[in-house]
Amino acid sequence: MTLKLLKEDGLKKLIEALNKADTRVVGPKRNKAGMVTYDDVNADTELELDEVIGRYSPKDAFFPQHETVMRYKLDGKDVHVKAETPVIKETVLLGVRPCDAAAMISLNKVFTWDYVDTLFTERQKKATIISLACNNADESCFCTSVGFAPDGTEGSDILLKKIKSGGYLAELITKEGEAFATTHKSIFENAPAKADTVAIAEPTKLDIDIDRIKSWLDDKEKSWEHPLWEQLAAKCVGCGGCTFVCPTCHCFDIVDEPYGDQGKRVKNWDGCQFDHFTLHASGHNPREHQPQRWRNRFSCKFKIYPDRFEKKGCVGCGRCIRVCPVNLDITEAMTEITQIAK
Amino acid sequence: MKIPYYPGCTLNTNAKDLQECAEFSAEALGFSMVEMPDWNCCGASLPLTANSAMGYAGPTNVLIGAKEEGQKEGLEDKLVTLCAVCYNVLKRTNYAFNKDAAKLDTINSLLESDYKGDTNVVHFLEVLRDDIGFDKVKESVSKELKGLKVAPYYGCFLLRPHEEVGLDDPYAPTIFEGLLKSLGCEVVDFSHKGECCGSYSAMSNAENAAECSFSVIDAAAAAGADVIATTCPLCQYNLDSKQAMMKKNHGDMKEMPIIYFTQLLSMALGKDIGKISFKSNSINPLPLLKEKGLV
Amino acid sequence: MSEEKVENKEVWTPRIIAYVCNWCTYGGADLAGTSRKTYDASVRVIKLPCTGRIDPLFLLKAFERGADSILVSGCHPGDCHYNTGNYHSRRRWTAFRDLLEFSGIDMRRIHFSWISAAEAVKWVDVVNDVSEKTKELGPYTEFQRINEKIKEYDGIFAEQG
Amino acid sequence: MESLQSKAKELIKDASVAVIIGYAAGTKKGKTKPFFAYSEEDCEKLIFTPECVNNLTIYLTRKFDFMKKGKVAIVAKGCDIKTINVLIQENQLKRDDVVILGVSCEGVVDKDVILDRAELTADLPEDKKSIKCITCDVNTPSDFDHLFGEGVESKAIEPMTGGIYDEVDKVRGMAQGEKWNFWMEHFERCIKCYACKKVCPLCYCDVCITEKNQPQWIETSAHERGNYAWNIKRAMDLSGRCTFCGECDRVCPAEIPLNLLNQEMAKLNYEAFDGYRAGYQTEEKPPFVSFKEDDDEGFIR
Amino acid sequence: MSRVGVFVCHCGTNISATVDVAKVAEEMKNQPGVVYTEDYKFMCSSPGQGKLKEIIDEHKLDSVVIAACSPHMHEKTFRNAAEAAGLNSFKVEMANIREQCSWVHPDKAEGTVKSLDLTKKMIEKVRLNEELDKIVMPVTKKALVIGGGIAGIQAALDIAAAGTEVIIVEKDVTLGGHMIQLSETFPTLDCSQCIMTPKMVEASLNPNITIYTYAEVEALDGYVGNFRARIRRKAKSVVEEDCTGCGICQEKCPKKVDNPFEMGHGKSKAIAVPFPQAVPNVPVIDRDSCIYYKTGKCRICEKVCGPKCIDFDQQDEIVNVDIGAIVVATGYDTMPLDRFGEYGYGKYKDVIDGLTFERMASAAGFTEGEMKRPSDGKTPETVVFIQCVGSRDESKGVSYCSKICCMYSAKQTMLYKHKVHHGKAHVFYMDIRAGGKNYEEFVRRAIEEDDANYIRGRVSRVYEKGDKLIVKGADTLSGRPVTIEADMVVLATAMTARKGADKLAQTLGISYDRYNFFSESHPKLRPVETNTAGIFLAGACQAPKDVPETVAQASAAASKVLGLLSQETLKREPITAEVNEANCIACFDCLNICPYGAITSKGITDRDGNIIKEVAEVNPGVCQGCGLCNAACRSKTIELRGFKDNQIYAEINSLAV
Repeated sequence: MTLKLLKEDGLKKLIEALNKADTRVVGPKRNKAGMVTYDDVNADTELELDEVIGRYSPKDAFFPQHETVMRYKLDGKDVHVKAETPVIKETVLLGVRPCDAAAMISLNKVFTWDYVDTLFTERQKKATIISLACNNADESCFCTSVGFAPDGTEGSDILLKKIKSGGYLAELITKEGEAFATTHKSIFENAPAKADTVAIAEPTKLDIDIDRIKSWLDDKEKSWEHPLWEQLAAKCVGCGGCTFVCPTCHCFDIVDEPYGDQGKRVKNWDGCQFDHFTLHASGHNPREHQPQRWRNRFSCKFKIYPDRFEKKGCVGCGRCIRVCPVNLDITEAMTEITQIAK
Repeated sequence: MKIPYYPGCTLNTNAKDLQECAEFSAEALGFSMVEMPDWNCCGASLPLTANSAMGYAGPTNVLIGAKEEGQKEGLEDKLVTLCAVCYNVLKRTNYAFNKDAAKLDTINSLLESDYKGDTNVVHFLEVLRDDIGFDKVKESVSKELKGLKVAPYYGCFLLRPHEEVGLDDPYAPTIFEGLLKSLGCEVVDFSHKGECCGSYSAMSNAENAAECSFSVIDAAAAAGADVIATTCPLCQYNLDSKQAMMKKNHGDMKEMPIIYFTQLLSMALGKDIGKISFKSNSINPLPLLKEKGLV
Repeated sequence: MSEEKVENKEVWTPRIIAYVCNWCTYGGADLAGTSRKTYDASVRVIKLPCTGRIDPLFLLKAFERGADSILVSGCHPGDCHYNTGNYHSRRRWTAFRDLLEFSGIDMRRIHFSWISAAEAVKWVDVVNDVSEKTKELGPYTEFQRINEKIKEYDGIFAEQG
Repeated sequence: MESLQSKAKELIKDASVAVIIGYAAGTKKGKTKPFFAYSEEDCEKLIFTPECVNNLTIYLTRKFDFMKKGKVAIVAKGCDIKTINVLIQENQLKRDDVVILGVSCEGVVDKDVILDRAELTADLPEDKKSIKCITCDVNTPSDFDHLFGEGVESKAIEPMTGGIYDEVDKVRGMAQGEKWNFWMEHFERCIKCYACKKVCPLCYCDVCITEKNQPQWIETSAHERGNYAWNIKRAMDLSGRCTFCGECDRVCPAEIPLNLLNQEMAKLNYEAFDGYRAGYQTEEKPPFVSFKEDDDEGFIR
Repeated sequence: MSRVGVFVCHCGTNISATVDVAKVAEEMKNQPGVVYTEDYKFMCSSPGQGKLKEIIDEHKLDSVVIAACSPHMHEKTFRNAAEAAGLNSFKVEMANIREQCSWVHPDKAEGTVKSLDLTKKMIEKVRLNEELDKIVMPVTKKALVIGGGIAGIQAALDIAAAGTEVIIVEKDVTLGGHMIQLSETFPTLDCSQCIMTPKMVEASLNPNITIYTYAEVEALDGYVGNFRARIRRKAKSVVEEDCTGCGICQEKCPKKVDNPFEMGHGKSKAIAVPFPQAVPNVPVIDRDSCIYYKTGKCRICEKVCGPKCIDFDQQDEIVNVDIGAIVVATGYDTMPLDRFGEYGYGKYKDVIDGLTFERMASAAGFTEGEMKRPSDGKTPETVVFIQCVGSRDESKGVSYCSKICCMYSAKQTMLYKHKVHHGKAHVFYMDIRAGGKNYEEFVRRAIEEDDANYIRGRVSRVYEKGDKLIVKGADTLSGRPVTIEADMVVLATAMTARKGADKLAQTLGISYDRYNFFSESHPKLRPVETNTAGIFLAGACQAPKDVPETVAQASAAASKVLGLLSQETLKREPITAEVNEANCIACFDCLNICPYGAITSKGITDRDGNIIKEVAEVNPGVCQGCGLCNAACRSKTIELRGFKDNQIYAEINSLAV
């Protein structure tokens, strides 16, 4: 793996270059409400690279919360239908965290599993992910407990590491990464033999064993009706915040929005924590209460994902913990189950 | 008990008798009236109905004064009056303010004050009834006025307009009667206790005023009264001093002494008759009182 | 529609949606007709049994569907065919107006009136006045812009709304 | 909170309630969590600190019947009890169905404020209090079955002034266009997660209007049109009902100032409908199901 | 996909002159769901309606839009026509392109554009219209009349005359009300008893009329056509059926009591009929004054009673009756006079009120019709009548005019003059209100023939002087104060609502005004109806009225009742609210906001009958279809048929630009 060096003004130059090339740059940026989200950046000064992690995941770049899939127009007795083919620009995800980068791989599995969702894959194809290793973690970070690392490389094309004296050490991970560096060779300079990088963050390592968790979940006899679900999740109000901030949650809903004699079919984020997510037309709801819905979310991360996509469903970003209004802490469940499953 | 007292123009002059006896009685009943400093005319002559700011400025100033004095000197939180007209004007001022905050604001801005319309205005009679109690008065009576037939005359100012002044039921009042009973005299009920003495037309049409006064005296006489007791300097003046003029039209009319209720009160409470001044009485009540064996 | 479009449109006519009750205002409008009083043609009447049936959502949706102004009209207090319908709606409107104003809606575009079945003249005056004012104000681009924005979200096809 | 725990145990012991809805220490610094105590040992986990921000009354609504397993006791701050009053007023709850363990409270922490242990014991500084606490006049609950914590003198306040209401007045003061842009900037961020409605104890409908597609009053997409409609509809539905527990504002991941909308409505109701304030009694009919013949109609011609 | 037919009417040239009807018809062809369009000269003409039926049948239309005049004009016409063709009448909508287009927009282009919009709008709506069936309700062919005065009796007689059963509930011990107390009635001076008594008897003999005296309506439920009333018959202590009305008990009863019927003047007994012609002529024991009920001794009446019908242990009896319609005729009270100290009522015996004068003037009254003043029985030489005592007096009384006082004061001056020829009557009045057939003439007669002295002004004071009453007042015409030495003063006191009228209104669920008079449904067009279907008003319980008006209104109410009860079943427009029970969360905003109390709470039970949840339920018999509940419902769980949210939405959406 090649190492390169980004000088202090490297990012500045890079963004200028990308702007020139009319490439979309998405990075951590403080919005009007003062929170950091991943949004279009036009200058390195906008970047908030010291923030532990953005409020939402950057998945929005590939899987927008709201997008039109087709439009229709009534014309007399006929209907004109036209599929949506949005213009998709070259995109660079700059300064996202390794966990988010890894999550993109998991997401890809979902959107290419049976039907290939070109709206997603196109965007992903045209994107280069330049992630930034974490130098600090907060109480909610737990990537190391689920097999990822603050400087993990999975999903990134290039991984940046902060150099004490300024600038970044760039690990070119994929050939796309290599290519990207070559395109911008003036910015990606040759790295010195030894660069003194800032210490990598060390999130608390929790007593969690995801394999044990999975095997417990596999044993439905034991796990399905276990009182644990209610003990933990009865307090859940079903706000769904966790699903919206989660980098691997991927559920969406398709609805028509009429406007006069025309309209569009839109694809909007949905979440398994909403009470109407599984409501049948009959009025019956197989997941009647919040604990069952939360059991589903949990199983999705630690059983369904591995089973179906041989991928981890949780990258330990901790967003769901930060955003939860009732302190429903997924790591609490994981540690407890790890115990139970002993 | 010390109560801020507002004399108004007449009490220190024409109606001194009323005031002196009141002060004596107060003393005897164990409370005192503290005359408030630099008071001004209540404005009786500037009718409130004209609704001019000036009409209210006067009384408001008095009301404020009383409150301040009361607070400064740690007196009762009320204002006592003896003159029915002052009582009427002051009460109606408060009423107007409580009805119409805007009015209060204008006056306050005019006087650069922040009066709330809450000075509690009471008449001497009310103090006797509510603070002292007629029973207590009865106990304190040293000389019962037995055999004296007294017609209690309220006049209009104490009773009307009822909702604004509201001392008592304008058609069946009892407070005055209550006091007189406690003094041991025989109270005569008569139809004109609340009628007007005519003072409003005293200047413009003396004849008519005299007629009004006469009808009052006549009714009292018909009901068998020896004497009419009044609370109001104006009434006293009209009923009393105009009797000569009345005689012209009603030859058969018998003179009737018009006496202040405080004069009777102080008598009963043992004030030496010699010390009671009857300056304001043109019809001297003394002969009658002698006849009744009260002197 | 965006402002530019309006400018190069030679004639723009305002779109005014009127929510009226069946018994009083609708009757008033009928009377205006039978007595051949002419007035501006930009108003479209939606008839409801009572102003009490008018849901705040109706007004919102009208703006969402491109209305430039809205008129709500019913029976004078005490005349309500259902006794108290208009009293209740009056309260609802009091709150809803305040909310719209607070959230930045242009209140010059929402009008309320009591028009009895006899007040044909008032109906005519009110409608003319509303369309007059609306013409002065021009199209409600400020709100319609959020219809515009939506198209931006959707990338291409903007022109097809 | 010794007494709270012992009273709780007592209630469980003599089976006068099946569950106590309260607070327990959270898993992260500065966090507490809603906690359901079914057993006496559970009761030992019950706490009350300035970090107990949640309005637990949401668990009294029907959708949580499944976890009640019998009669319920709830740990409630003065502000939470206002919600209980509205729930009673709106037939969602009978007073006898719940045992109120009232806690006197000098204020809870503002969102994102994390206290050091030291601060927890000391008086909470104003600048760290949730904004709803600035204008709170129910520090000692109005209605309760048992009261805990040394009685805090409820502040005498001039209703609808100070705290959030100053901010409300700021917005009121803006020009129309200003207001519009102000709100559009905020609504633009709405991600339609509906956390605001999910956490609101007064959004107890079985089927929310947002879940109805025929007709589609509220568009599902998170674009300004849909977002505006949703936030307005929500504020309107809470008008005359919202008790300012501030939960919606607290949980909004997009940081939309929902308190502003709700409290504007509260203020309007106070001003327009004879000083009506939701949650202060259970008898009086709420403004929208009652009227006065002489209600103001200055805006109607 | 629906099959809509659109018919555009020319209305002669009324529409076609300023709307391009052909274009409208043509363009609507393209609307989704439209299978047929046509423009036609006169849709409402019988050929037009014929065509409508044909096309419905031929093109299997499932909905129809008629673009023509206002629905207020012809909606019924077309709905009936469509129904005749087998289409549900609620699948027909009208687009108002005449009153709202052709007649008001002279510019043909504009008018046409608008017509297109309006027609399209109604097409969108009608496609979502549901087939609705008229609501059919049974009718109980029996009426209840509350109050046995002239109003109640008249209403009952008229209803009974049509062969319909009717129940009169009177809270007093006899029929007759106030009218039977009156001496002679204006403007004809015929004796009240002579015209009232026969009616009372007629009512008591009529087989279709059941009379409960000494009884009150305690509760009412149900709705138009199907009410159930709970009536409490208070214990009379006399077995009504057995009593012969011989009157011996009253004669022998040792306990004298004041006679309320004589306004407290003449005496009566503890067991008595208020007056000889009482109907039913059955005495009642007044348990508060009867010696036996006080001391446990006496029972003289029991001993002397031939048929042995005294029953001291008699209990109140509850009767439940099912009725289809109700007439409320509870009459009026007169204003208490204690607040008018200036007139000295209660203080001076010879200051009396109008009703007392009526008794004094009545041949059967406490003076056998002779003019004797109460204090000393002297014949009053001078009588002063004061009008508007409490009426038209915001500050002390009521702001309304009691309407009858001008007339009865005039009448009373006449009665007085006819009995005391040398006497003098003075009347203080504010205005003379003598609107009515022969009323003005009547007043003039009082003034000119019976030389009553009318003084326009108020009385400030009445006081006693010797055996005279001094009346001081103002003559505002001459601008002078007047003083009259009178022997008797008669006060024309204001008419007020019955004491407890508000309670009754709440029991019946009808509305009442700030004076507790019952409110009519519409001041001009529905003066006898209340807002509660099936309940009607007669007489002074609605507002002050004189006898002729009362009788007229009573007959009007009766005809309303008969109109209602003549139907086998009641059909009502099905435009009513309906609840989606699955979604209702029972916050009951709808219940609280409904002006008709049409919404109640209902328990949903599981198989074992345990209530699992509570929901709102609409009573279609009571619901009037205003839609308040629909707008109030946060989750749109209660909706108004015919104006459901999706229908309104479709209309708005169709207008999108």
